[in-house]
Amino acid sequence: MTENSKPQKSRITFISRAAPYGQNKANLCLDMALASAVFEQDVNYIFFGDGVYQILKGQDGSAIESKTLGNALETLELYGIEKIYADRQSLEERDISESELLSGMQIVDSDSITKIIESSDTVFNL
Amino acid sequence: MTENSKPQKSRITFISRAAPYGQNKANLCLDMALASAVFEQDVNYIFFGDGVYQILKGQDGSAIESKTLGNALETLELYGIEKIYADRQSLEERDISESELLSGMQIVDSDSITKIIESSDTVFNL
Amino acid sequence: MSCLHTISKSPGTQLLESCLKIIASGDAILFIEDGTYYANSARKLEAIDKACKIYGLREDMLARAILTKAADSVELIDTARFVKLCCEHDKIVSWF
Amino acid sequence: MSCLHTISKSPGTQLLESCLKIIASGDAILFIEDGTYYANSARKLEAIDKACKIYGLREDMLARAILTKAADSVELIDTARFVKLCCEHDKIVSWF
Amino acid sequence: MKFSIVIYAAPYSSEAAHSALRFARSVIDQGHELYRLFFFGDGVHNASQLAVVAQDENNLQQQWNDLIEKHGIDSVICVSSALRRGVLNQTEANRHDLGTASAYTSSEVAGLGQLVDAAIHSDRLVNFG
Amino acid sequence: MKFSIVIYAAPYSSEAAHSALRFARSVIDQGHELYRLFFFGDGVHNASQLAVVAQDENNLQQQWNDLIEKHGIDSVICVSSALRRGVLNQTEANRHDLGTASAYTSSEVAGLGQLVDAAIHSDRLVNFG
Repeated sequence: MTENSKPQKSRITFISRAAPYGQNKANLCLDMALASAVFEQDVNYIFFGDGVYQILKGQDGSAIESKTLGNALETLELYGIEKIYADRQSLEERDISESELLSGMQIVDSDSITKIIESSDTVFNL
Repeated sequence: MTENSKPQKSRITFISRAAPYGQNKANLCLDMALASAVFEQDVNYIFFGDGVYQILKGQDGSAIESKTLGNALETLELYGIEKIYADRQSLEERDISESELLSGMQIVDSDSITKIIESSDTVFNL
Repeated sequence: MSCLHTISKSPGTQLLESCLKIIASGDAILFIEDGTYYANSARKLEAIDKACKIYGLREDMLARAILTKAADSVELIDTARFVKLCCEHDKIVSWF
Repeated sequence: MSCLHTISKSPGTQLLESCLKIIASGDAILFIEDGTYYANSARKLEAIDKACKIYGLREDMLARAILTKAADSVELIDTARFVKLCCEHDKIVSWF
Repeated sequence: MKFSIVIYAAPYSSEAAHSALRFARSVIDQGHELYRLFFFGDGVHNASQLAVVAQDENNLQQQWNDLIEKHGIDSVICVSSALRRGVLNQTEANRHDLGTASAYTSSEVAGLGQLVDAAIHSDRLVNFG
Repeated sequence: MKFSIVIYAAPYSSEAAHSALRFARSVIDQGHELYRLFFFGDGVHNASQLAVVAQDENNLQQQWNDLIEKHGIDSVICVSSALRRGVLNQTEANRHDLGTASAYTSSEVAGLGQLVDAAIHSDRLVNFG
């Protein structure tokens, strides 16, 4: 943080909309959220659209010589990020059932996401 | 060309599927086709999907400090590329009428495109 | 607490459709870059028009030769007004 | 003169739908990278299955935890077989 | 108002970096404060000083540099994105024995803390990707 | 068979460059000839020798270089794509007074004629983007 930073708490929401591995958007979004948590901001993390593919259980990045993004997501909680949401309709459209998901996600309707965005100071959406 | 190149004629088809300006795929596709024409290959150029936005008349790249892609396309013919096609369904889906298009395009159905691909040695699709 | 949503990719990406799922009434939508091709879809925009103001970036539409094709519901603005819109709304959500 | 079509982006891009418009009977489709998410859509693939062979790249599906979700119509192959498929077809059309 | 701008896109391959540049100019022209530019992911390529561009074409990297220098803008390229893409300042170039710096000195190479700081201290944060 | 591979994507921001690398290795493993690699658009970033990558992560640029050198592959980066992106060989770096080369010497900087030549002389041309 620069010298002019004051101890201030901002509500920052991340909407992670990209599938894992094919692009690096999922990683960029995760890195931003972890940094926000390190600097003790109030973080919301939302999996939306193709982003819900990130939270499928049983990923194995080593098959394509990559880090396993599913493991990285489990670190969200380690970093104190507790407000982790997945959009119900995005899951349904992709035929993904709750039993296939990593634990710790709260499945919500789009109305809830609208409210989270409304209550946020800053939104990152990628 | 490298030294081992023989005077050989290959049928190379380009399917240009990207809208202009927002990405550089349209430019890359055009550059490849012009190079193929310079080396006297048998070139087909097809506008398909969002690619048909490239052939709208009246473009003015200077509004966003860019070169006007529409002008570049008119050079296709200057380079001796005469087989220039636009997919009818792609135009219809985007509510684009023939009168809005640059001249020199042949509007074809997808069946014709399938046949062009079948008769090609190499296909670039971007 | 209204929000400005910018949409910058072509309609093939379904970004507007995704945005509409979580947009709030009173928010605004601004089409930029390849997102401006959405501005031609009068039918698609009709339903949104009542709840949300819709803008299109004039420079991008001029470049693409689609300025005169814009639906009536789309207000054409320049980059300076884009900056002003950011001030008039509490936050900006970028769809790309 | 059959053709191998590789599709490498997620179903949201509609690349398969675009490909199907100009594919020839007897051509083959290979899903790679984010294109492998198409391999789960049994319904969508059912119609294609009769005219075109469908493949999915095993490594990409393993990474994404979707290998066991693949539709029956999708034959799972590795990169070595991808290279062989290229030899078995006259040309390759890449959709990205 | 205080603006910050985040750029995720490389120059030339998409319009996004160019849009961000036009937006940044307009922010300054209207007398707002540009608190920070943050280049992230492929966006770090905008800070490369090695670009060689034909005279009749835009040199986006140089235009960013000119804008940053002229107005003394606080500009940051994300260190983890930059290193793996070979966008290096002199310190990193020396450390890894990779010759001259590839990044303009007008941007600082720093971590994501600078992005979080920008989110906290700006009135408006705008993303281009 | 003679293969050529065209790479349009930058490393890291998408899987495409990595897919192409795995495909290229498999082509060679199976005893086919790799007639040419052609890096185009953002793909030219794969030839950057300035990348600094953490030890537990892939250095794609170096892996390409290793493969090209080990098998003596004809590898070309498109000159017009490369210059504007700051991927320069020593000749270009000297000409424009930009210090050391940013491109590995294992790839040649050349024009699109090399791509056309690859299309003509290869049995199969595969694109990754």
